[in-house]
Amino acid sequence: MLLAVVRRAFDMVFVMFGISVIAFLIFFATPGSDPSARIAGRNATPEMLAQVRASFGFDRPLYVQYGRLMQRLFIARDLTSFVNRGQKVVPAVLQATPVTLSLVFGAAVIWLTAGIGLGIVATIFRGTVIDKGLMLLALCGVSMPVFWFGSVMNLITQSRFHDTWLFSWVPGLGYTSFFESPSLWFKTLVVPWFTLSVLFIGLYARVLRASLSENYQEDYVRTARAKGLSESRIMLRHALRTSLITLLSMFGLDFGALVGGGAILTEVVFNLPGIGRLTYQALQNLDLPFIMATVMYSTFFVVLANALVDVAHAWLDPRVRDAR
Amino acid sequence: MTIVSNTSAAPAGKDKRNKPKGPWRTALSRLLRDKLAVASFLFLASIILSTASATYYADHISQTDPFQSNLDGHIEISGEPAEIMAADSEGLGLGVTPIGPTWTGQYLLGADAQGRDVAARLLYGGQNSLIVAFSSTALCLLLAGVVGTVSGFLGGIVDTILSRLLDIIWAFPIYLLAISLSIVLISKGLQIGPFHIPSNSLLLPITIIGVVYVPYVARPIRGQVLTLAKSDFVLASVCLGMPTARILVRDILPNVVTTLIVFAPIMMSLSILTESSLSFLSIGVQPPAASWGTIIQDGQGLLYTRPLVAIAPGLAIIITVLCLNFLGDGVKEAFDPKAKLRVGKD
Amino acid sequence: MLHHNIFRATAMALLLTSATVGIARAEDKPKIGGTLRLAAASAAGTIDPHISYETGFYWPIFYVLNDGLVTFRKAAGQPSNDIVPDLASEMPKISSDGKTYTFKLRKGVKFSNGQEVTLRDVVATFERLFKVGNPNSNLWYNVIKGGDKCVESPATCSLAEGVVANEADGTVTFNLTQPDAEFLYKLAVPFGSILPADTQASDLGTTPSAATGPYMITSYDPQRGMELKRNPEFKVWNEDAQPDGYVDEIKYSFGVQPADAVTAIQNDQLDWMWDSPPADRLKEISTKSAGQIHINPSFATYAAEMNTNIAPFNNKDVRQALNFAVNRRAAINIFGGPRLAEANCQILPVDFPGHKGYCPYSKNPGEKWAGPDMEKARALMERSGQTGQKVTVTVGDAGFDSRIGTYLVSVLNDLGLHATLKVISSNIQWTYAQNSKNNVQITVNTLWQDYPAPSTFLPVLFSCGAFHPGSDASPNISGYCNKSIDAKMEQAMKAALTDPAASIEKWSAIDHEITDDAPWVSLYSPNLLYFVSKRLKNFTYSHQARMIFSKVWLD
Amino acid sequence: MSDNILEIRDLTVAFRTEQGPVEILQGVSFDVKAGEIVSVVGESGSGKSVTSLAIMRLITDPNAMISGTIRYKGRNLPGLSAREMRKLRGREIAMIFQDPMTALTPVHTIGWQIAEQLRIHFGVGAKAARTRSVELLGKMGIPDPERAYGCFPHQLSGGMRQRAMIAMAISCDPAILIADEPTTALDVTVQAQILDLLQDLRREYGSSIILITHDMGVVSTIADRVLVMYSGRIIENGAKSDLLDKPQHPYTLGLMRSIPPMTGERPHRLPSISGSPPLPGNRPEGCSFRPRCEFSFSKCNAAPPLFRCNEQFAACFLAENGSHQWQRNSAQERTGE
Amino acid sequence: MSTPLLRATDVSKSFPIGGYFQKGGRRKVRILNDVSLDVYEGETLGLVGESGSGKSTLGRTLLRLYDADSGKIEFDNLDISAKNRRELRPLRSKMQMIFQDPYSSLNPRRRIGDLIADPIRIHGQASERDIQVRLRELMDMVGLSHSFLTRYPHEFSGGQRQRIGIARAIALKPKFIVADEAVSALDVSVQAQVINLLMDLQDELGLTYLFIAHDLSVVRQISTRTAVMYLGGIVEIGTTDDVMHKPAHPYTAALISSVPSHDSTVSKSPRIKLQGDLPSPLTPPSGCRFHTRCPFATAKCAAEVPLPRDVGSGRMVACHFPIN
Repeated sequence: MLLAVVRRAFDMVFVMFGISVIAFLIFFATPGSDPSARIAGRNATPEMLAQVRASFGFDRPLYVQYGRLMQRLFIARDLTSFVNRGQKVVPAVLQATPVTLSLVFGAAVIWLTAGIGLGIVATIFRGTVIDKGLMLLALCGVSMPVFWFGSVMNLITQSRFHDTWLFSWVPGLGYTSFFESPSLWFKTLVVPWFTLSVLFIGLYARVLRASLSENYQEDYVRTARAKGLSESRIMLRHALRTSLITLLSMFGLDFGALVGGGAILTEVVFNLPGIGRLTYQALQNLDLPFIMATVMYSTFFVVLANALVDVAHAWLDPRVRDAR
Repeated sequence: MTIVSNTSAAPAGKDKRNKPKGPWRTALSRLLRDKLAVASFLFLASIILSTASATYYADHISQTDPFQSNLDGHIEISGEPAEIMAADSEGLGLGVTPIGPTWTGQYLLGADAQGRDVAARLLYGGQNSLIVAFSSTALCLLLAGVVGTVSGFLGGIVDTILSRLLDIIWAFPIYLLAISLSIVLISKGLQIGPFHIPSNSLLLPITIIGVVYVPYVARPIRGQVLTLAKSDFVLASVCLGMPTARILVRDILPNVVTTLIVFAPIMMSLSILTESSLSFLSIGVQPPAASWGTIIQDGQGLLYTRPLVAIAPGLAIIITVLCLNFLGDGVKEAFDPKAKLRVGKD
Repeated sequence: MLHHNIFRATAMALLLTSATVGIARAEDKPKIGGTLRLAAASAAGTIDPHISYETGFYWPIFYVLNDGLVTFRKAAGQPSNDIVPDLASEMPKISSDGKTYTFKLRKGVKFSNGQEVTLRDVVATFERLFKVGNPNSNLWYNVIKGGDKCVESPATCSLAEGVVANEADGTVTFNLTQPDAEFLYKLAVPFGSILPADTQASDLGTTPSAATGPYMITSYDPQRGMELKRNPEFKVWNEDAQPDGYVDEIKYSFGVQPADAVTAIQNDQLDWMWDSPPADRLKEISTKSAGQIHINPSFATYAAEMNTNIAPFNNKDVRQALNFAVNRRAAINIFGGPRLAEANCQILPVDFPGHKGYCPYSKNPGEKWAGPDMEKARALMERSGQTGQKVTVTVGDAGFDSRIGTYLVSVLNDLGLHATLKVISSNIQWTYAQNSKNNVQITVNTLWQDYPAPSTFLPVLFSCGAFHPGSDASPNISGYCNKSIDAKMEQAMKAALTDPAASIEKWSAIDHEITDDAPWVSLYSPNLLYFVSKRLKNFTYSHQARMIFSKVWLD
Repeated sequence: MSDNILEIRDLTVAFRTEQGPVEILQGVSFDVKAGEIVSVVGESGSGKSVTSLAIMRLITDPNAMISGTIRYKGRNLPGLSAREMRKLRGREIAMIFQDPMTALTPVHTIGWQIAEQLRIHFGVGAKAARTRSVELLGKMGIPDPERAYGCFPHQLSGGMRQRAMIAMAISCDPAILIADEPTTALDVTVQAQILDLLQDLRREYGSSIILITHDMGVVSTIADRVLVMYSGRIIENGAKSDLLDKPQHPYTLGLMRSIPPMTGERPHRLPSISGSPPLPGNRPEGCSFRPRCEFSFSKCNAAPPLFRCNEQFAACFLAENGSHQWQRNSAQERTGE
Repeated sequence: MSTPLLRATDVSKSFPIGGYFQKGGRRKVRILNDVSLDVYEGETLGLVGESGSGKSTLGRTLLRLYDADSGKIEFDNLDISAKNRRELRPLRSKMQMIFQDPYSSLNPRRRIGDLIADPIRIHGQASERDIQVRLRELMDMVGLSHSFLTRYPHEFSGGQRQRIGIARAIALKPKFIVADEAVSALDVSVQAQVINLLMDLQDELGLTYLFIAHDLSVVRQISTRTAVMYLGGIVEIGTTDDVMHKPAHPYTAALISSVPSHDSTVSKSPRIKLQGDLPSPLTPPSGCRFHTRCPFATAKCAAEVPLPRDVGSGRMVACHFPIN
């Protein structure tokens, strides 16, 4: 067991290391990315640039720079931005986390509820018009570019119908902390939640529908029927119980990716200062310390989610539990 | 109950009029029986055809160059001259509004902020969106097919290295990777050996999108090849003394190709969405070339006055992706009903 | 010197000098208190007043935080260009050779940390400018004796000879190596802010400095926002230099996109936005919320810089052809329409000191631009023999730049060149375009004043010395080098010491001469459009401090 | 009323396909007496499993068309409401399946699954259900039933799983137990144990058992009566000893002779039936065994009804006169070969 | 007796569980445990045992489809245990295999004609015209119509496919064929046909079979000698009549007595009941591997591994207390 944990940890570190190297190299391959000019300020003389370069170590070999960066990010934890000088990277990332968590958590609640609900309803009515209609809707959700849908939602709720009773409650874009005003927090997030969850509702409903229909072909469902169980019990305790394992693994990975900044487009469109937008800004600013921090952060969540999903999978699915 | 499926395995010789059908033809005929898939395919074909007619449309119907700014032009609408970019006269007289939908041949869907015909651009943009989607899918499937097959078939250290590499790319959030690569490559262009891809070339988004999705396809392919390599019929080939290369070509690749075919429509829909996202962030298709994503981005600045500029390309994307997904479902059912594919990712 | 504002392209057009469209009604009574809510799309880095070169963005904030010995008058319109004494109790005594400036320090002024402002702080402030690597320390402040040495070894900087404090009579004397007609401007901008002597000798970054003005920063997070509260130690000493503020608190949110900020102001959720409203919303707000709009001139030129060292723009005919071909009205339309900018063919912004209307690149050449002349342009192209050349237009991705770029590509293609557009991140565009290694052929930028003198435009952007090949810091993007013009600029600088009026004349001539050489395609001078909430009153626009935050009150 | 607990008459199951309806079962009729073990044998595709599913009304395919009557204790099952049928399933008629690995829900413990059935039908509390389940598991010869109660299906061996499955099936003391190929997935040594168990159960509980299998060995071990199915029909029906000793249908005979003997002399060649069984959509006219039958004659162009032959029934015109003279002839032919 | 066509000496084979990076590392399961076996030219050696006893693995290892961990395999007086894939290729024409599952062992994407002709083409034995003639010959031999050559596997029934598999196996005129559960997936009536076919082909072509099956009656019918496997080892080997009628190993006896007879006229010998299930090969019992289930086991059985010993007429038994 301990060995397994160590191996898993090694895996995580390895992947994170690989990604940090890739991100680092991508950054240094960018022209105009020499941060000296920005650190020195505008209109600095070439001499001043050279001075900055030396003092920040940009004239050192890449691996030394990489080492220093990682040391400051993970060990000293005092890495500061190249663009917003003096801003420590770690607290900034930590500050963005609750925003992303708020967004993703709310959206997750919606998409799990709606996705599972739609999946079940479609399975119950499989082959009928209801099933087909729901699946068409789900597919529409999957087919929509999230940024476009977000813009349209903004257009509707902020402008076109903002003056009507329907959307007059929608506050301006941005984010209000839950602790500042829970009601405002909720109101600002409703539209982003909905937008983000639409894709996943479609996705989950489809996956669940497919998985449930497959389960209904399984022998054990036949056994359950032969036992005299009611259809709802067969659905909930037997078919769904098995499908949920698949769905939860999927959910874990999606949730991890989103918490890690995967909701970048939603955050940009709705102007939520979360990890995704932080990353996007860092990339736009070519702010290496921030890029490294956010990339490491996202990767950490993706890798962690992978690990957790494995554990959860084992916990939920006794077959997997014993296979190890 | 699946008792009926027995009938599909009708033994030979009983059915006289049916010529022996290969698995490809069987799958194809199964696909052709899927009405929704066929309809989607036809719809897609009509989208492709109409985007292919972009030049004709621009030359003969809209009669504007959709790539030239037209900031001080005029057209005639029912005899009356109308400015394409009309400075506003109400209030303080701030702002300039492009001409709206005219519902005539010219500026059917109105003009964008550069005074260009949106309808014509939509068609040209569609060309690029589809070219990017198609090419990046082809690239992705090719790379993934090669990597997955090599990794799964050779095994050992090659497999270890390749799958680790895939693991790393896979754990790199897809949009982050695509955006990072785009920002870098858009400013510099890409140098692969003697070939230089300039930064405004369509090849850049194609390469980027093609590469970032490789793990999504290569991993299942690798798994499949691993299973195939242990399958009875490969074992039979080994037992018959078939050379390794022949086993690869005859026994493994056809199955890999099937999987790739099943992946193709889904990857295309993913590519379209990814391309539009990158273009939306101005790091996909570069102006003056257009794609549906860049038109949405252009329209973003006109969302409040001319929402159609942003909404129309969005609808084009949805319809196309929807068709691709329907087609994908059909292809999956026809070629490999057991395949477990995941569509879409934020 | 001037500053290129890379973060935001601002929609602006000139009406009347300091004309306020929103009419402040006379019956409005000043109100004290409340929180002024500001917003911007993003922050702009350090808030160290000795380092931050955000002339448009952070300097207006610094003006209500800190004081120099002198400052610009906090007033609307033309008077805002005047220098008034601030921490100095009166204007300095200047020696006849123009090399020594003696200031008497005002007594009893306290920093927000409770310490009194002393002569020691003044000396330390100027040493600190070198220690922290002020971006202009080697251009502006090295005129102070000992300054050059400080530039070489900032860590051990001492201005013992240059800035001499006399504790006995409470004066401080600046000894210069040569006369400098613009020295007081250099002390009046936020770089000259007097900070406590014990302020750390490195970039403060996100830590606020001690303040002398009516407000002080209480928190700053570039990802989220900035908060200003009243400085408890502040008492008015000179209404002209540093008036007291009306509002109790200023809350600046970062990360609010312009379109969203417009909505928020309409919905009374914000009072003021830094970015200009997107062109898309102009019509809407100009009809619905006309009373909330203030349009003011800005001293800036929006121009496309051409690289005069590589083809095809190393050919003057091509450069002129483009100048003739570009429809400035079209560019202004992209920008938001004729009321937000004034067409301009020359380097100096409209109404800036030294600006004399001059437009050779027009249908009917004269003082003002009257329309493009495609025939002339084509003829010039024909003559140049450069038809078919490849041109890449490199622009940043923010604001209007990429749209203007798209338009330029159209024009270049019209002229028979083979143009493509390259959009790069706005955050690197300024340095990227400067570095001659990147072979940028043509790019667009908005170029802003630092203080109201032509020298902040012409020498910095067109002197041979401002071109550093292969360096990210080479503001002469055109790579333009003309020895005779260099000499003329030197003369104009000198003349400013003795005969300001003659100097201005000389600058005008230089301006026109460079315009004839066409290293740029100047497009227009933008106006600044401010969209404010209904409750924001007493909007006061200074050319230097923009909207004066301490002057506004909330209804 | 007879002592038949189950009477099936003219059970026909067809599926709508693109090629038109395909009949999987063509008028199957048989009876099951109380406490009797009836074995249904046949090769794959003969319709034996469909028969059992049809009795349980477990054919859920919307394309299925089912007709005929199935009378359980006088009640016609196809006429019952879904709710009534549900009450019957598991409680009155229980079923066990071929592969206990896939037939048990993988994510629940087997104990939970047994208890579930008890709780559903008897409404007993969790504790009582548990006690009873453990007891049942013990009765099935599972060592350490307490531990087995908490095991997931995959944690048990095939034999143990099948025992658990049986425990579940008999938990409500059903009147009829339908066992669909209960030993096919098991090794011979385990198969023997399971067959023993089934016999014990019948003795102890007196349930009727319908045993579906393709293995004549299994049939001969435990069946009282045997039904032979071929291509959707019952072609022979009789007491085990009669039927195995004197098969009346050429197919039954051929089937038995195809099995290599475990004792006695090894035949040089196994007598075999040529060809393969027809698929439901492709049956020949008349007797569906006709193309493979060495005795076919002109009459076989019509479908034969079940002819009575002593206590046996056979759907073959050779059995029309109640004689099986043909058999002896053919046997002589073969030995003379 | 003549020299064996195939001789295996002390062959062992284990399989790793999990990959290099998976939890638990590379644990190994020993499936074959020092198996020695001779197969003589022209005979059919039946190999019986329960599932999991390792009989299929043995068959595949003997054909070098798996690499043995240790031990020696000689074929036709040639040591093939150290040869690599390429070196084995020419030998392949002499040794062939018939697979259990006629559905999975034929590549569904190839025509029957190609499937059968491929080996001939590869081994360069004939011109294309000869190949066509040979194909027809082979189809005749296995009793299939020539018209089937252009068809695909999915169009055939199980029995027909198995015939195709046989045709492919004999296409190269091999000496030795491993038939791995070749008839167990078939229905009884078809099974008899295939058994007859195999026997006919043996007579006709002088083939040697290693006939692997779990069905004892089938083995009895076809084999001249029979070997019984239990948990990775051969416990008894001898002529079929000896093994079937006078089993010496308690396991053999139990196995045979468990077979239900369909012939009710034959009085059955009392059954030897076995306790429990086959132990897991991951944790094999000590000593005699059968001792945990053996009704006659003593302390010695748990302690000592019984070595195979000759009990007369070439019969080997690995038991401390064989039944007389």
